[in-house]
Amino acid sequence: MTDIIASNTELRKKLKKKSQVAEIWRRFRKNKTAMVGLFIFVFIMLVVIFADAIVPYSVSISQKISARFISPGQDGHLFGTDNFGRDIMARIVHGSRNSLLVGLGAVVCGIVIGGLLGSVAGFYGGTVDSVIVRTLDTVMCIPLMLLVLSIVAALGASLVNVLIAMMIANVPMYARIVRAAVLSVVGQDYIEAAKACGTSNFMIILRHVIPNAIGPIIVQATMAVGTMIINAAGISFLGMGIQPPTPEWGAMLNEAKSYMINYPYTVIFPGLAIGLTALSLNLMGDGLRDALDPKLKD
Amino acid sequence: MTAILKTTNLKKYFKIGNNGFLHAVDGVDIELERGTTLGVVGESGCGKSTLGRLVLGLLPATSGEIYYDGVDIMHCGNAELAECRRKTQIIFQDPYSSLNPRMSVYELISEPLVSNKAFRNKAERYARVMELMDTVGLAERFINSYPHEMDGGRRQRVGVARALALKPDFIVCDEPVSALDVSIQAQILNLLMDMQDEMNLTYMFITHDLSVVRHISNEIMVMYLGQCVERSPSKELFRNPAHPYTQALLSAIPAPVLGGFAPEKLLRGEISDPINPEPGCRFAKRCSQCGTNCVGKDVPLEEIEPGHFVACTLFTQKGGMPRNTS
Amino acid sequence: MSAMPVLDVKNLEVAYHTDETVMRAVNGISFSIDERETVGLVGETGAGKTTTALAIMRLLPERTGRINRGEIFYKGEDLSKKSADQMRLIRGACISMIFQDPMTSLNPILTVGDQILEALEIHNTDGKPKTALDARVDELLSLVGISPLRKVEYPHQFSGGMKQRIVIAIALACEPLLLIADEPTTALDVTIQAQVLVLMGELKQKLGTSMIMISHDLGVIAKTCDKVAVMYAGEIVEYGSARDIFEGRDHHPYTTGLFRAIPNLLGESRRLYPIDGLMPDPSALPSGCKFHPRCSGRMSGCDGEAPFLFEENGHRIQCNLFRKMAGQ
Amino acid sequence: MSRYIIRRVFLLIPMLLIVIFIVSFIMALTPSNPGILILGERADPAEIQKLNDELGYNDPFFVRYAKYVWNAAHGDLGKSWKNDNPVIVEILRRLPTTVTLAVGSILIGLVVGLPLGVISAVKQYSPLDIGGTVFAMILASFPAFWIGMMLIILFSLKLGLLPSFGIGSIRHFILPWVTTSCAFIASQLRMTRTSMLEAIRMDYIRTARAKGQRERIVIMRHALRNALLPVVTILGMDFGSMLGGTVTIETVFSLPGVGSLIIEAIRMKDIPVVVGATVTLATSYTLLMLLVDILYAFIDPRIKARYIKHS
Repeated sequence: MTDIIASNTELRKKLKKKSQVAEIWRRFRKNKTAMVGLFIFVFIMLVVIFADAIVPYSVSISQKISARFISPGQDGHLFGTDNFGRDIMARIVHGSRNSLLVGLGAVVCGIVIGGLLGSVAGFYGGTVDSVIVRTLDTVMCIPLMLLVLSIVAALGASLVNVLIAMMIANVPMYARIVRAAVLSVVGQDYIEAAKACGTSNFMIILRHVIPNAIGPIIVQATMAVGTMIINAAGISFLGMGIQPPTPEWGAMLNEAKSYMINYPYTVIFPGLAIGLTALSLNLMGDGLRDALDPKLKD
Repeated sequence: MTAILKTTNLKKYFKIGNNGFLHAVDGVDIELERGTTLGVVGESGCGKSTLGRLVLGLLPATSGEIYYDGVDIMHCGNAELAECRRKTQIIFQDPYSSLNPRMSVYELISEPLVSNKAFRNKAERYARVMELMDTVGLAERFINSYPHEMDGGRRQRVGVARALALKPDFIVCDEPVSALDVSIQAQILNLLMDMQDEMNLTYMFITHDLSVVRHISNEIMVMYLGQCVERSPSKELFRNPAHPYTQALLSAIPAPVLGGFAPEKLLRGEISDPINPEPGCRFAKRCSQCGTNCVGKDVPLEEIEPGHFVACTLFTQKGGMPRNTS
Repeated sequence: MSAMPVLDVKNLEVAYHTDETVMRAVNGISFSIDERETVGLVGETGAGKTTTALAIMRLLPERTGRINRGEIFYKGEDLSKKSADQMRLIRGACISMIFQDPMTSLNPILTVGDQILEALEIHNTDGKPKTALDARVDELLSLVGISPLRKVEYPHQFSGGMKQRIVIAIALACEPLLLIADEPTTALDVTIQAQVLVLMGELKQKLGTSMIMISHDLGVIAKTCDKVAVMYAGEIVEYGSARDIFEGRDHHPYTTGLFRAIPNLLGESRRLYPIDGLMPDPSALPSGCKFHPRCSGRMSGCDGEAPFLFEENGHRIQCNLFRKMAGQ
Repeated sequence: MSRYIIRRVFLLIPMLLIVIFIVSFIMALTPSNPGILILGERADPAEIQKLNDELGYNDPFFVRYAKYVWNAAHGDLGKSWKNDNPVIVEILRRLPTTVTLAVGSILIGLVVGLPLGVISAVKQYSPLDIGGTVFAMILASFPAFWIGMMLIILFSLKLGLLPSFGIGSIRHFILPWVTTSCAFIASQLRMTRTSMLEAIRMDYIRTARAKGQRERIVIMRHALRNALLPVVTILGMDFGSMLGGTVTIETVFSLPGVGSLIIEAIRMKDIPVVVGATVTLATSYTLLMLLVDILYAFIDPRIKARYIKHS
């Protein structure tokens, strides 16, 4: 048996293991609601990417008083026009970039910082853990929206500042998510087994903790993006987020709320855009959870 | 011949609540010669698994000494410690939870090799993994399987292969067959005995099942609430169990022959936690032969036959002969 | 007193149907239990022991488990034809069950007294007053060796062995005719196991209960059973009195293998004798005799038709090796 | 048990110090000038300077922090810079609206969400379950303030059934209640379903069935009571988020609650109100969580035993 000395390419062929990603995708694909979510999300992403090809940015901000409140479907305005005569569809298309940017950005940055804190706390335990957890718990006592709003007030209302505020305000939540995921892995026997065979802490984190903890984190993160988009819209809705005339879904609702009595469509479409985006992310997250954990299915 | 593993007065206390200490391992002496097997037997909560982790350095001891091959591993340099770590390995009870579900058999078996940088190139490492799989009786086709795709017996073979990967001298087997069916259990026990004969391995075999250790052990240590109550060569222990607890343990095993238990030999009560225990025999509360000497001060191990040690007041009076209980 | 058995299982077949596969867990088993008798079901993981018990109790997982064929007669009445509500009244009152893990089989948020009382209340058909039921709870607790004063305590305040005693008290609360014990001592330490087994034996004697004892441990079976069914891959490969199984001369090769594989306390040999190979996958069972791929006495034809059923004074062995013997 | 509670209440003190610190720190970064706020844009700069000195606004941050904590410890949360009212009065005036809104919508969430969650779990994978979870998902995906606007358009403007703003009567609260309860229905349903699914798989459920217990009682007495812990947690957290998180709803329905008090104060840079109100909310949130923990002990005797042991 010892004379098997193979070349590297040969080895690679022999050690071609079944991809677990493919297995997860196979299970995910069978979940109809999750696939609907994926479909909507891909559509939205296409809109984000090809926004300029669909309609030029200038259309979304050019004001034309003579074309105020054109009903949906008339004069080539699919979703109608708003109080400044701007095409609502163009504003939704270009607003998608800002909304998704804030949502994704807040979650990604939050996960990186919170993840670091949470994994350090979860992996090392002891005093480090209790100090971090106590502090984060305290921050979580402050209502989230108020924390975000006061940070935005301190920094000044702008897209970047809303992103920063949401990121900071959500760090405790992500830290908790990551800590819980790490803790559930660290208690496992295979971590002790890895320690016993001499694997370094770094390798244990890299090869054991992360691959096993990442699943639930991805699920939670997917769903958190939806929540962040809703929260960001709420801040803009209060007039403290992204400032006009920059198109953003929440800000559109804020501008339109005075006219909703006579022109309901001005609030319906931006709201639907927010809702569908969040819905697609939630459906995907739910499907991912099931696909990652087949144990729940029986 | 020097002992490969020697511990003196080894202790491990866990803090419970504000001022409680759980005496998980409380003053255990071990001397283990190369190529032999020490069976450590006891019920759940007797500290046997903690003992296994202490001698491997997976848990820091509260006090006492551990010498591995003459090296004091509680006070030696990192390099020596790393060398000891490489030569001492463990096989876990539950092969399902002790194998990372996201790693294939190849990755699992090669992990100790990678972690210890045992081979310079991949081809050599691959050859070693193949060799190990052959040794433990795993067919080549499982090389890319995941643990959940295999049955318990094969999973435990992966566990054995991992333990053997670095050519260790000493392996702690922590209930390696308790989670397996009888027919598979026999396969793994035979495998372990073959490995021992081939590689001159030393085992510390931890189990709750006396019948399992009988086959594999040269010497058996019976533990009760963190302490060793009896230590003896394997055959002698079964022929002449001295401590009342050992006797009770033996008579409680249901042998596959007809006929009921002897109720008079059954133990009363249940095991409790050794939190801040009082001095004295810890078995006294359940012992049918408990006398006034049994409480108040600790009972040391005494040699009643060559190599046969018992910690019981029944044997402390007259040089090894049981005291008349009436 | 009639000669009718308490329980008579005939040709029972149970399968679990999932989206992708059909797991054939029990494949045509027959056995019967007389009054005051204990029948042991012994076999390894996946032999179909627990499935058999759940099928008798009609507690198979609703979505997947299904009785495909066969009858289960309880005192002459076919349980598989009972309505869900009729069956509910039989469970607990006529047939009860003890599960493997005492740590999880008691509800953590109800006192143990309440959990025993619950069993009594459900089957309190003749409207006994509450005080009588309370007195019965005390009586049951003393019966299993627990002070009645402890009935107000919660399960987490008891040790494993104590919990299993409480589970036994619940199961025996209504003095059922049949008790199904599914690995009742597997989760317990060996000294506690002995205590619980002795207790169960005494209570059975006192109450005149019949019992099905499910275990993977031939030792436990030997200590408790009158009749034994050795199960393999959903079939009873050998069935007979305890004497037939433990002291008889003729055995199914699997039974022989099982006995040889047990580490024993007496023999001199160091090595053990495992059975080669593994339990077959219940979704892809081998044809013919289910044991033939692992059998050392395998002959041509073992993989074809169903194996020969040898029978002698109630000792049944399902194996082609005995075809010759029967011919003589 | 009571010792445990007392210990938990004492732990509030360091927590409040940190909360005050964080909020004061953020507000200190916010450009503001109380003198101008109080005296008006056209006041004498010297007067403004004098007033700022009196208010201690020109002191270093830590001095101001220490003073604030000292006063707060004596029950004085300061006065609003905008109208010179004590902050505590401002808060108490707004609190009833917020609490009414919170209690009502939480109750709707519980009454609708919990039974739906139980049914979903019991009939897992049935059309009812799939419908229920998708319904919950949709409710959770649309911003509450938008749902509120849609309800106003439908019930107030088109059908003219309900008032769309103000707090005159109970009818004024119907739309806000329904609006905010959407998210709670979703969270209660999902949490109940998840923890029920877990509870139903437990061995003691099988024991109860083996006793011959009715399926309905098995679910209600054995499964649901054990599944309640996470549900209670979510309930407490929902309630907590309601206290400060309904700013947008209060805006849509023009309700004078604590949320809108804070947002107005943030806009005006009325720092004493912002800090005072936030501290009040954080305290209520923590007390609420303590209440949840105490409730645990009544649901689960194991937790009660742990509390007693650690106190």
